[in-house]
Amino acid sequence: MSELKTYAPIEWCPGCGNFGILSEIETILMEMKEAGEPMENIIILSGVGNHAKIVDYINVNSFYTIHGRAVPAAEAIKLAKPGTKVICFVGDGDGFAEGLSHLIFAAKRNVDITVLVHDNRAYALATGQFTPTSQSSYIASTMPEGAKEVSFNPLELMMVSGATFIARGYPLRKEHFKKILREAINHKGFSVVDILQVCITFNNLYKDYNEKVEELILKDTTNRKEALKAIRSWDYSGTKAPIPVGVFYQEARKGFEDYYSTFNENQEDREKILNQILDTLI
Amino acid sequence: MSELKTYAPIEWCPGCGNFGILSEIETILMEMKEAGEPMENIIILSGVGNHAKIVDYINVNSFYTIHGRAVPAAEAIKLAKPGTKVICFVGDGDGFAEGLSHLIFAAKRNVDITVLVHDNRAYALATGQFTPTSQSSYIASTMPEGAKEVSFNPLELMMVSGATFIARGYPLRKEHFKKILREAINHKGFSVVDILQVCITFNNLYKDYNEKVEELILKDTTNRKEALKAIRSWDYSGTKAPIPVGVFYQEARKGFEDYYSTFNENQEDREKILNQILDTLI
Amino acid sequence: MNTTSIMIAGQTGYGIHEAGILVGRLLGEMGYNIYMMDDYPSLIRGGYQFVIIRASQEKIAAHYDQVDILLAMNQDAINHNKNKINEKTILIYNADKVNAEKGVSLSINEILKEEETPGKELYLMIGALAKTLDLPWIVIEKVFEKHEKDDLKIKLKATARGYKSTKTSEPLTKGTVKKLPLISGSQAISIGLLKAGLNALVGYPMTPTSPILEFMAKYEKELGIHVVLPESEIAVIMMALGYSYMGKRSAVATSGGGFSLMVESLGLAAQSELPIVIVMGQRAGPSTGMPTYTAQTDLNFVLHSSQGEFPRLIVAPGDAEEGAYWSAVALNKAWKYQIPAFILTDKTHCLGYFTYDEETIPKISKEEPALWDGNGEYMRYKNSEDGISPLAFPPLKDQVVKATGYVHDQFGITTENPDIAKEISNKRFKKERFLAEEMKNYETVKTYGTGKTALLCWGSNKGVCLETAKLLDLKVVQMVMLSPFPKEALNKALDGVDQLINVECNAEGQLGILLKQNGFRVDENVLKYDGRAFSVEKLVEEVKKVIK
Amino acid sequence: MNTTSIMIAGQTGYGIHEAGILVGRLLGEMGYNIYMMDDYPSLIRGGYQFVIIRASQEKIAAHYDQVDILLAMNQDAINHNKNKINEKTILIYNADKVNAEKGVSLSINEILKEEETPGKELYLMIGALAKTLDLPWIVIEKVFEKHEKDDLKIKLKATARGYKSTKTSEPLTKGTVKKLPLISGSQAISIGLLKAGLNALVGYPMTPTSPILEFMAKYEKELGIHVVLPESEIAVIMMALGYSYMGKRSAVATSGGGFSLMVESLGLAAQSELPIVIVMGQRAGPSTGMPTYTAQTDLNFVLHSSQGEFPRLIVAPGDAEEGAYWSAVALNKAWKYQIPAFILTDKTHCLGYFTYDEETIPKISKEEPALWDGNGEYMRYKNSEDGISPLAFPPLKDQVVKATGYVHDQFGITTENPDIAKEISNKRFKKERFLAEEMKNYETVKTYGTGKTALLCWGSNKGVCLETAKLLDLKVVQMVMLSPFPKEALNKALDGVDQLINVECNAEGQLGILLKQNGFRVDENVLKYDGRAFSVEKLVEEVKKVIK
Ligand SMILES: Cc1ncc(C[n+]2csc(CCOP(=O)(O)OP(=O)(O)O)c2C)c(N)n1
Ligand SMILES: Cc1ncc(C[n+]2csc(CCOP(=O)(O)OP(=O)(O)O)c2C)c(N)n1
Ligand code: SF4
Ligand code: SF4
Ligand SMILES: [Mg+2]
Ligand SMILES: [Mg+2]
Repeated sequence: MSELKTYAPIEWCPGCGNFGILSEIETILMEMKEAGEPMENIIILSGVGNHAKIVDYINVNSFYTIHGRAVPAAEAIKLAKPGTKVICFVGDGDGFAEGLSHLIFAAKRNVDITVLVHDNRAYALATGQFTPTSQSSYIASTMPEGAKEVSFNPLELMMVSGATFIARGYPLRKEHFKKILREAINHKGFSVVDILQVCITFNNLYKDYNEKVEELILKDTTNRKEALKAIRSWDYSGTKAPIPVGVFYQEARKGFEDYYSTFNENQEDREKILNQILDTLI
Repeated sequence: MSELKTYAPIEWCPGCGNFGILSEIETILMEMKEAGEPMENIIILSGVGNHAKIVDYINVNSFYTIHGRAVPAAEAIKLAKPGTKVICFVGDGDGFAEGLSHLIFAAKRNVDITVLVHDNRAYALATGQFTPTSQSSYIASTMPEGAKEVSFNPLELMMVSGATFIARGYPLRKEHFKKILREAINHKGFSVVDILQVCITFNNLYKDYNEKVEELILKDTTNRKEALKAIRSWDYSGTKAPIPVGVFYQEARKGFEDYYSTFNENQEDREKILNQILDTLI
Repeated sequence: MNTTSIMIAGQTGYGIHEAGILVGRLLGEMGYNIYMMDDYPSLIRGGYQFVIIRASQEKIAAHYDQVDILLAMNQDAINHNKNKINEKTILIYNADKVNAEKGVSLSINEILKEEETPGKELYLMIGALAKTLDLPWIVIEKVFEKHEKDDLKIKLKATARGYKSTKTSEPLTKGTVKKLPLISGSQAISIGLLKAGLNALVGYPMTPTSPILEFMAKYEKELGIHVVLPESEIAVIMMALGYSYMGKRSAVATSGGGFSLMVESLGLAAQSELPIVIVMGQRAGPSTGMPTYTAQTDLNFVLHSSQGEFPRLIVAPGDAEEGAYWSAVALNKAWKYQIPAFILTDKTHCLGYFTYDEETIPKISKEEPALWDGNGEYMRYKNSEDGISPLAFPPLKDQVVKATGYVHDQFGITTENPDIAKEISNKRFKKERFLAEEMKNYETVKTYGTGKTALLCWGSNKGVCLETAKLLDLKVVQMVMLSPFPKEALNKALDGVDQLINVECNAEGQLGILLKQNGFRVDENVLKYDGRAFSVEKLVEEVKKVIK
Repeated sequence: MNTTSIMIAGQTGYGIHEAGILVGRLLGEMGYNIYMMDDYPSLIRGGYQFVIIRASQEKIAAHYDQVDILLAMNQDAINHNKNKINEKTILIYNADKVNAEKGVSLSINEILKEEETPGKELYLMIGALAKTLDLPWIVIEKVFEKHEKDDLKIKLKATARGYKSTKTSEPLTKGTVKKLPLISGSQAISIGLLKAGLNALVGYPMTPTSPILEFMAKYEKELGIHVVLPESEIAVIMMALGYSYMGKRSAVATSGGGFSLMVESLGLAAQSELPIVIVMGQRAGPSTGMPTYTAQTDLNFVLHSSQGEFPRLIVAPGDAEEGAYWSAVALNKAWKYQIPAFILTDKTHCLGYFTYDEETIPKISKEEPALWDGNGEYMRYKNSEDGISPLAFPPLKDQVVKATGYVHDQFGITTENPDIAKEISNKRFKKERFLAEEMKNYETVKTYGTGKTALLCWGSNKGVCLETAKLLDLKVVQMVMLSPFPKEALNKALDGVDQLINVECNAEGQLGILLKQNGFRVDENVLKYDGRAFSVEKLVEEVKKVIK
């Protein structure tokens, strides 16, 4: 796996859930490589947050953007070169707060990219404020009495926005998690995985997850109703219910990139057409 | 009604669906006034677009903000003075594209404001580009072959975001529409009405609506499932199905403003507390 | 007559703009240079709008308040124009809606009913206009056959009726200007970008640059480009950067409000060294202000937007040819230096129409930036003499391309090392110096005429300054490039100038301040900040007040 | 000894910051003025961090590179500091992780196990430090009892062990500075805003201003204010404007990236004349840059952000007292003039800790703006002599308050009338002139010392310039207000100055450029742009190079 590592020192806290994500991604990329996928076809992106550092650690093409804005850049990258595999690593603050609308529109367009949400339910790199998915009992230095609003369920949002692959994963269920990632990346269309990435420093939910996480078995992942039901069976504000992990939904639908035609980079053609256009304006 | 009118000349195209909204709002405000609600308790806001001009035409407190951003200003206005009635007029470009995330978060917080979407399914003031709710067959000068993406259903989005009052209205069903508006404004919590406001210049859907609009009768508007089913029964991309108008969903839930305490504007108190705080820092 | 200035005025939303262009084409066909300005409110139908179409044997890009002929579609057209009409102005008016004492009166409703040409009010008026000017009917037919294909017969019928029922009073002599396209500033910018190899245009609709979106969208397929209209201006610029990262030349088109939303990503472009072209169409602010009116208030804003320090190229074209030429330069240099480049335009320029003569400008073509030579390991941010790291784009066999908004090492990995941080800032300004050096080969500061008194201008004020200067026998100094500041060129341009009169459409005199910062001095400011462009008369009047 | 400079260095995320503050409090208790700086990377745990705590009888706000005592928690603490240690530096180190030849060696793991005080590494070290400095045990007890209540016994035990096992080598004499709070720049700003009547603080977390959110949130209920953390910085500023519209004094706290997102709404504040205070904490850009490192690169950005032209107040405090005082001034004037006001600070100031003596500044209080007299019909934008329209807020019995981002008439209805457009721009600049006039009563430009050579500075460079100037016998000119530009005050301050040396933490010399624009001249620039603040030694060295 080492050839996929860069020389960047890893800056996560010992025990951080991000390590698990990094290592599974490396494994999957290596598998892809062995299966003949040229590594230069992989492009990864991130916003800003602890999660985002991951792009520094993987030695493939990357664009380390700004807080909340990886997704639209990823969309254009896909449009620019439909043959690439585009993977966005986003945070819950980054993707569900600052950049939420981009996520919704990418889903609506069904652009063929994969968004992996390191959902640690805290603004970790910003030292632990609550995010849209923090549990109700979460206390932050900026919210000494807890948040003044309840969380939302991002996967429900993704569902109604038009995402065509929706999953939740828990890195500690290593094999299961890896399988989800693999499917998400292979899915043609917009895929999103909400990853229960534990931030041990600000919101250590290992215990909670280890108790409640259950691998989901859905017979038919193309059934919207069933998918929604499963997605809704656990809510982020902090119900006692089991937390389903697995693929909730999958669908085939025309992608954004399918609407676009290929570039014509021949400047002579260009010149000719422009002159024709100018002629029409005389 | 005239006392609610300002001297601003109305700048909508003859036949524009915005007239119907304006006149029903005026009627409702007059009713409220007659019922003893002081008009100074009403605060209306808008973004930028043809819809937004409405704030110039109604002689009550108003804040004419910028494209897509009325909602967060409205939230703070409510926090600043919970006794007021705060109504936002937003457009579909304004509210569903540029400002979508604000709408979702206002719903999540269940802040007690009313958002009325003049959903003409076009960026009208910007001369007719497609919006997230334009039908698939819509052609704009910037999209000579139609949009390269499908529409989403904004009411589904509002549902999963946590809105506690969700409705759709058609101004040509005058009494029915007025009733919806009245209920939306009276609702305690975040209410949103998607108004089928016809833009006769860029997207004249009168015929379509007149054929398809059906007044919805839901026995129990607190039933999420039923509500979602009804909301989904028609989709904005352009199904042949009937278009249900009416109240889809209603729920009582703690509002954002309920988490905040009242201001203490006594500067002597302030001084004292600050000195105490400073003492702790010695 | 061998010049004319025609106003068409009436209600917004009923074809005045298009009628103006049509008149422009007719006059173009007569062998004239054309300029058209469009003054309209921010609403779709109703309200008061007017266009002024001027024809001249000279190149023009400005309007006069006083018009020779007024086509008045309604009473507003008269009421708003008391000061624009003189004894010599010929009035052609819609008798159904206008009370007038003299002029060509057309009972439009009645006539259109008679002719069975409903809705063709403006054609009737144009017919009357054509006859007033004594345009040969064949000219009308020729232009209509090319540009008015839909409903051609009906249109010609209505036009013919106006033509027949009018007498020639201001015959326009046939001119000698060759047949040229009549295009808007927006179209000129689009053409320039396309000639320099644009691959993708990303935008969110906004006056005054939406016409760029429209133009590009119209020919998207044909040209093999991408036109993308995402959910917000933030998405717009991030998408544009996504394209750049992949080696696809991208541009965005917007105005102040939309650009405001792009400011954070502009900084990302700078730190990650992703080329980006921003067409920034100024309009009257602050905030929404007067969205369909003009301004030159955002020079300082584009010079300094986003946190941190980085160079940017800013060019401000003054007419159609400059629009095309300098937009191409902007795109080429953005890629060569991997920096943000601005085409700083405004409503007057974007929505004005000009006779476009591509032969008057140097040939525009796509310039290739420094590309990686393929040796060894690719380093996206490799140090070099001139600060420019050779470019390569994914997918690149066995290589990795890492772009980032953090301070980074040469490979593109985050670092917080103070020496690298300093070095990376130096790299940015090194590129600026090389760019400034290269730009010495371009006419970044133009001068026209001679004399000890000069008008200083930028952007859309070029045209009005040129005409004013001619009338008052002054020199004109036009700054086409505003950043990097072309010190040397300006110095040369100001040689022999005793009094420098700065003409701007803003309240602060922003260019004047920029000059001061760079060790120059303007002597007088002639400023206008009411949303309207200077007319020649107005500028003459104001300049006369301050001239030594 | 009657001064000392102590460094604590080791791994990020394990209490070094808090330990620094505790040491500061101990030294404060000894009768000293304190300054602490914190240098840490953008990560939560791991990496290398250090704080420097200085104690002096003078007021200080700068650090020296050379420290008297180094508390080394790991080997990095030695490796990174070869140039910060001299023969006289006393080393106190964690023998488990550090290889050192001399100094106080503590086998931390072993000792903590013995004492049964797990995790109290830093207390052990602080005990050793205290003894090295000969701090009386009672001082430690007193400070701990107040500030270290949790686990007090354990902490004291660990500290006592360090204390006991060390010998005094640098006894610190008891100082005479009265007991004062030790607060951060962020806290000072918060206090100033609160004293001037702040009602609502809206923010989205971002270094270096998040501590303002934390401070306000901590005392939200007690103070009767609102603290709101919405979904993005766009929502942040729009909420703040919502509060303002209702007459509630609001402020936002952010840094360049977040402020970039507020730029559009800033223009709305200007056009609608809604007061807003923006605490803008600069850090190293462009873009994400080095998020936990300092810069003064955003002066131009805040001066010119947003389309259109409008005045803004910009103040840049240099220490804690100025932080409090000028933040209050900013809030008061934002309301009096209904304009945006910036507190332009930076990481050095926001996250630095200072001894705070409120008695050295004029009394801060809430000033009431001009309020509507209640006569007749309320007009939100009523014309007036000074451009200020009296304020009123909804709900206002039988009255209507209309705010807008469009050009508007006095009542607040949209208009596109050119005369009103011009008038409204004049109104804005009229307010600026009156503000500038009023600010002449404030010490907007401060001078310290005398001499023909002066250091020019702004913001957090105040402290280091003062110490440098003292050493080199120079004058210091500090610009506290940057906009409106205090011409007159600066003129006076520069009286008798022959050589003006501009000291800034940026690459362009932005203040120098601003001076030039305003007809002043700096002779030399001493610039630093590697994310680190000047140390006294470094600045002395640099200034010596350019001094005449
Ligand atoms: C526009 C902007 N606002 C705020 C920040 C500050 N910021 C940096 S990281 C971060 C939190 C990130 O939280 P999340 O996305 O959940 O990532 P995590 O650190 O938890 O992985 C914030 C708010 C920023 N960099 N840019
Ligand atoms: C930030 C920003 N981007 C773009 C615009 C330009 N703009 C003005 S109105 C408008 C369209 C509004 O469409 P919608 O919200 O649907 O309102 P409608 O006119 O249809 O009522 C746009 C894009 C703007 N004012 N501000
Ligand atoms: S703060 Fe949390 S998310 Fe960030 S590196 Fe540490 S454990 Fe991981
Ligand atoms: S353009 Fe459409 S929405 Fe706008 S005023 Fe006209 S009809 Fe109404
Ligand atoms: Mg997070
Ligand atoms: Mg619309």
